[in-house]
Amino acid sequence: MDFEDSPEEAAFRKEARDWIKANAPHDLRPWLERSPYTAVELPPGMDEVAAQKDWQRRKYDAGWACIAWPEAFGGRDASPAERLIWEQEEGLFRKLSTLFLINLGISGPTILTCGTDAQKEALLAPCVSGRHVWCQLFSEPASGSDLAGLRTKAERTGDGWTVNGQKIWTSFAHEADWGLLLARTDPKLAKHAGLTMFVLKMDSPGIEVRPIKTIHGHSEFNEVFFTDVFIPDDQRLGPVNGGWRVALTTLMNERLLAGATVDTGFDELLDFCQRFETENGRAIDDPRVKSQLAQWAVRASGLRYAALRAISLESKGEVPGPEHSIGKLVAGSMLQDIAKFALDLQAEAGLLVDADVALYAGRFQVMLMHSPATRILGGTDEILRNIIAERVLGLPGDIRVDKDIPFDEIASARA
Amino acid sequence: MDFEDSPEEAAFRKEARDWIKANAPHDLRPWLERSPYTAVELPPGMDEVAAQKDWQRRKYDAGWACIAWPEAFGGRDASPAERLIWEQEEGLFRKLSTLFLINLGISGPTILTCGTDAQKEALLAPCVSGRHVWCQLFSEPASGSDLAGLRTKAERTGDGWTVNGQKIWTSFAHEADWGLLLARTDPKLAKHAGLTMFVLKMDSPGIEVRPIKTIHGHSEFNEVFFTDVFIPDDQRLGPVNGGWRVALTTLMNERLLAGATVDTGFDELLDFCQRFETENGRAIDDPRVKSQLAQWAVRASGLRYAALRAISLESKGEVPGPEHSIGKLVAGSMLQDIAKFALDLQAEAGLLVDADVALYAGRFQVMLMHSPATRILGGTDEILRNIIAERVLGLPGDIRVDKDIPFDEIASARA
Amino acid sequence: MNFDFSDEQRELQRSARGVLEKECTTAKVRRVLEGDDGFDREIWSTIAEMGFCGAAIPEEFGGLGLGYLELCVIAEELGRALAPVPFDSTVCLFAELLKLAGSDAQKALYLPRVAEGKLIGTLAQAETRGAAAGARAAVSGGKLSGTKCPVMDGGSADIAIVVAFEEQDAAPTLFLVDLSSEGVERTAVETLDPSRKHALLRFGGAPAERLGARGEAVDILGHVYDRAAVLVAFQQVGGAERALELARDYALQRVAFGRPIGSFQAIKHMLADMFVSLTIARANTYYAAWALQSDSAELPAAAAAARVSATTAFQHCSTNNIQVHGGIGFTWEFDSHLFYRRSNLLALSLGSQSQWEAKLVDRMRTRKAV
Amino acid sequence: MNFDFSDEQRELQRSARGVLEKECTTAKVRRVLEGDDGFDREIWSTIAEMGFCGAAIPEEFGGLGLGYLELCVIAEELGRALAPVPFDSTVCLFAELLKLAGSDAQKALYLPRVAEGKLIGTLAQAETRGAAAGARAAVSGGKLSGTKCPVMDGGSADIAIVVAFEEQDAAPTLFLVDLSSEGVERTAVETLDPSRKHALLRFGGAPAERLGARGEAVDILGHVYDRAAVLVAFQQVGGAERALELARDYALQRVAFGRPIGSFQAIKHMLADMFVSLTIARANTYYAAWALQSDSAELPAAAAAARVSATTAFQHCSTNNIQVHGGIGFTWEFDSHLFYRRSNLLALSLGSQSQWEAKLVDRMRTRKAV
Repeated sequence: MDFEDSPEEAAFRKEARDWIKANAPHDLRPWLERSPYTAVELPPGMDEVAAQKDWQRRKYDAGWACIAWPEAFGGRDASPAERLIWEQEEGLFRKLSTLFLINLGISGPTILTCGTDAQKEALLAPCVSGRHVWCQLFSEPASGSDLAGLRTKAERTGDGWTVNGQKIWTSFAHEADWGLLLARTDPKLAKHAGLTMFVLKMDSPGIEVRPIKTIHGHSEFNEVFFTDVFIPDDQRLGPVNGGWRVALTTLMNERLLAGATVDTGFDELLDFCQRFETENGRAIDDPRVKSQLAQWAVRASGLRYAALRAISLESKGEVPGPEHSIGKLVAGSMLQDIAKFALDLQAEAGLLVDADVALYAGRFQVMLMHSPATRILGGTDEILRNIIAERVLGLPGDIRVDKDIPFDEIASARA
Repeated sequence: MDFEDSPEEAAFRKEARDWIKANAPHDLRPWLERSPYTAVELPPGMDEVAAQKDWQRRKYDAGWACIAWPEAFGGRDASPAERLIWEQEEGLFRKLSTLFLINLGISGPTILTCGTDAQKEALLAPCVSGRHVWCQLFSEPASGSDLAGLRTKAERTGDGWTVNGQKIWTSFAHEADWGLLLARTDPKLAKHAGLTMFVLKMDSPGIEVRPIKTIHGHSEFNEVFFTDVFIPDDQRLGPVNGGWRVALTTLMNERLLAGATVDTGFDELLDFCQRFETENGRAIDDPRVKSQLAQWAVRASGLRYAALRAISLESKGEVPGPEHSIGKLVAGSMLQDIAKFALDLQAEAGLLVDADVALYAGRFQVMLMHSPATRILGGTDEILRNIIAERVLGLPGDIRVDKDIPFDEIASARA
Repeated sequence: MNFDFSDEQRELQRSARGVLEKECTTAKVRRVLEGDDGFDREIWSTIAEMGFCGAAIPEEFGGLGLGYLELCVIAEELGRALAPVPFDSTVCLFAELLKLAGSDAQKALYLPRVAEGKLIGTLAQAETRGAAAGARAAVSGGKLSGTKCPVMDGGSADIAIVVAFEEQDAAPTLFLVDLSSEGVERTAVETLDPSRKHALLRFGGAPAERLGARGEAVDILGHVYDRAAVLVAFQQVGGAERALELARDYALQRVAFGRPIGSFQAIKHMLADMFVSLTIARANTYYAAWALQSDSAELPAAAAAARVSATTAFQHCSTNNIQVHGGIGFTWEFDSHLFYRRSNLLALSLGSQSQWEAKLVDRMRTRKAV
Repeated sequence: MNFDFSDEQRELQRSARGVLEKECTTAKVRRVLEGDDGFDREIWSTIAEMGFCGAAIPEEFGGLGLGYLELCVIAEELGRALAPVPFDSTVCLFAELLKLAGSDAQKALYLPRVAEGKLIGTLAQAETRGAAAGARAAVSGGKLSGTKCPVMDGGSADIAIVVAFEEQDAAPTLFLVDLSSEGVERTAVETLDPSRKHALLRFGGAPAERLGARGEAVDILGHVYDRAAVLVAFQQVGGAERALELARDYALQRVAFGRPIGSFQAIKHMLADMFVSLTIARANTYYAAWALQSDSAELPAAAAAARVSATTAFQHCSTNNIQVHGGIGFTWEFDSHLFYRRSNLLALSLGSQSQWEAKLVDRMRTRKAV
């Protein structure tokens, strides 16, 4: 057990640190520090897409774009510990790769695992270098938690497929060059059995992207509508009707590549409580505040060390467990509770959101409005508890009334 | 809206108060005050059963034993508000009727509703007067939450029934003269359909009662074993195979007669926090303590007023809702949390349970050990949430894999 | 003993609900949320015409002279409908302050116009410590200087009751300030719930008339905050109940894995817990309504209990309403966020939950001193 | 970087678990729980023979001279088995106090016998405020007077380290007191978990030998409590994991409504939340183990975080283990209450959760001063 670097790790860390020092856009640091959560806010007039593409390209050229990947595809076969070190050293600048979360966490690994040689050849380099932006076309209005219940159809036409339907919660769809699409190719089969995975160009005729306005006003989410969109068959990823297995690979990758950092809001709260003067002195001196802080502190540190432990297990060749599920499950409601707690300390001033009149630059107000999404996106709290119960503790799955029934019969029952 | 007595109510209250003043065993007051929860602790050498029978008898003779019942059966047709007033005035002495909880809350009302005239004639007066002690024979080791899954068999023999099987969690089985028994009379029917309700004498040959030792050592619970116990058919309550409907009546009565008082532990905690000196002054002055107290205070008062409101609705002829379920659901975990909170305040001294060295006479230590049972007996937290969700909010029942299947086929699947 | 509203009060509730369901749709709430109007004048007129603004104002001052119970019933319905109107500011705070501390002349001047819905009043108490913080509000020679923020309906109010220190006093006094006077500058500020507008008010020598005795602001406000807390608690209960209904309805209708999501215990139990919170809050608010109506010595503790439990219930129900809805729950287009916003606004607008918790315990302890 | 125990440490864990599963059954735990024996001498001998008592005692004093990581691994297994032995008192407190504050002569006299399992030591610090409260412990002329309660293993310990004020000192000092001396009176006291015995000790002029410098007790205890907190946290994690396993196994086996209760989401999600608590506690204890082993400046904060999270996890898992079991969960005959008792005992025995919460924040804040 050693929470410090070995000599080799220290050398790797130095290399990473030196490169960051010489190459990162340090002038953006204050902007990145201020950017709330999922959003990236840059100086006025700066093109956010261009800035992110530039940083990704620089990393790619120096071999830092996706260090865990094979060297053949732009990586450096880095160990889990090296991945962690890089993450720590890249630090705040990771935010500048937000646009490529799908590229690096979802599409890339899926193509790497399930793509043909030709597909890898054509798609991977621009995926990692950031030349292409990718989006993920999985969720639908009627199938969120129940992903396999999706209805978007892909039907055989000539040497390809014709797609009709609607996707939702698609991040970066406006910027995306390519999409990873899961569609139903045989509604006569049971729901998991009739799905196929595709890659498609987002400028294909028949695609319409509409942004979704969320509770906090701005958002990177979109609805994507497909009307007779054609996909050549060589853009099929994996076998026909084998899409569910490919999707599982994707979702697994998502879990594998999740970083060791999960944002619980605790660091900000601790900082705020150390600075904030209440009627009775510093907030942090109040026993009520202290007790709450301690309860959140151990969750925040626990998640951090659990993620580190997962990396150690991975290093030993063990398959990581559901640490990612736990992190998101705990962090989601913590963000919400912490935001409410901080606003309560601010009392009436807590209801102000304008950054120029709000306390602590209105960060907890932003957190409050973002937090409901955290408990839902990428798996609701309820789905995550099911995952832990079933995959870790070995408890039975929920009773499935829609199992082994042709999809079109469920769908009709539904209407 | 008026939380105070009308002139008629005030007159009734005075009558009750005067009678209590003249007739209650006031010398037992300090003992009753000290008695923890479900237990009744009386002066050494005093016969607890005799003392309780005596009090019940005195109330019966003066018409206070069961005031909500019809006059014909020893009651005074009291209104819901009068019931509440009596409960408030009897106060601490209600504890002295603990032995008759089943008589008054379960058996009596069930016989009143479902019994033949002959059964009412024979059984009700001694039930209310406390001459007979009753017990309830419903739960079984393999059917707790799933009550209708019970296996104790009653088979036709001559002019009666022969019972074999086992019951559990039977309060007062040792003292009981009579029992209310739910048994399976036709295992070929679906599980709810093959049950029949009986009353039986607890001194019938073939009954064996074994006390259950619980986590807190002493307990009023028992296991009851039946070996070829004969019950004459005129002790059947309601139709053959109609027992589930009778049981529902019973359970409904249980809810109706639950008092307005639910013990959450809050009053004791508030009292303790006002007296207890910590390193930093009175516990109640600590902001952490204050915040916790407030959160529990509103639950305690909320439950109290919700029960009062249920009584008002009942007065207007409306059927009371699941207020009882809510009370037990909230109180169960509150007792546990409050006990832990108080022990935490006591720090190392909190682990002492001997009344002569423990703080606050060890009451919170007793509460800690009793509280797990509160969250389980009479409906687990989980069953209560289901009741609220289904009966109040109209949500669907859980998926039932054992519905409409002959009981003996489920049972075999089970083994 | 009767722990419920009377048939007449229930009838009032039904008619209020009927009107608000028709007039105060969430589309109207959104219009204020997304726009610059201070509040919805149509709804406000309707409410005023039904006598809601003056329900608890004595007849001699142009009100209906009904009791607080009627006002509680109305408040619950306004809360349920998320009504974008200056009810809290004008009816719960301004009018109550006048009733308690105003001279007969002041009451005669303002209360009839409040009852008619013609005058918007508010209370300007908070002084923010954010970037806009300034010197504390002070009155000298009848002129008020200082900054107040956030002020509910500060942008559209005709008049404000301002808490300020007169000359070198150690304790503050209440002042009536006409917001159309010279020396008043208003700036809109955005809050968690823009369907209820707030403003920053800057006073630079605005004429101020004393309300109540000099140095008595703290005492007067204490009493009026208790009253307002009960009325706001009813709004919170109304909002919580509606959020729970929306969640329940959606759980019955939305299908996943081939069945309604409301058939999964995770959702069932979440909704059951919301109902428990609501039941506890409702019971406490009823008791507080009685204490308010009967001017009972129980009011301070009862008001705090109502406030604490209603804040908990509304936040709980509005938050889990989003969770039950899943992804669409946090879209702008669905109404869930309207309840989430309002619940978080009301949790802060009369002082924070932790402040009320402390008040509750201090008051219980006074009551039940050992 | 390696955030896990080594293969050798895992091997030690496996062998400890194997032995304890065989030797330290819950039947043995019950024998102590229900009887008057101070602890289970057979299990204690076995543990001592395996070197567990002296794992972290230097070789020169008869120990194995292994590190704290090994002791953590052992502690986890003892916690899992609810071992009814004086490990906390003798190994985590007495031996650690000696190691930190003892003279070479004191170490040489006692540590080898601790390592052999031949000497039971304890710490007598708390002075109850209950009915048995007396004057605070004081030493005058080398003689100790006063009352200590509760003292872990106070009934069977050979020797105690007693916190007492020497003469008129303002700060207390530690003293070694042979409990077989004249002037020591012991009374068994019952606690939440009688499988770990406690006593009330009355000292009436018992000979006392100073341990460490005069007036340094607070400082020494502070350091040793941090070490002990880490070791107890491992016991709590071990107990929590076992309670979770028992709950999970029962949920798979118990059938209601025609299916295993573990197929109901209410139970599944309850178990998932227990697993989350456990995972968080385990991660914090691992970090604390590293800080302890490497004598890092992180130890004070890490120990407090381990303590707080492990207390939460064990209480959470032991409580819900009963809930999953339903009725039989609170019978004497089922083992659930053994875990419930131990979790509540350990939650208090090194100071309360709220005290550790305050320590944690005070230490984090020192570390990350703004």
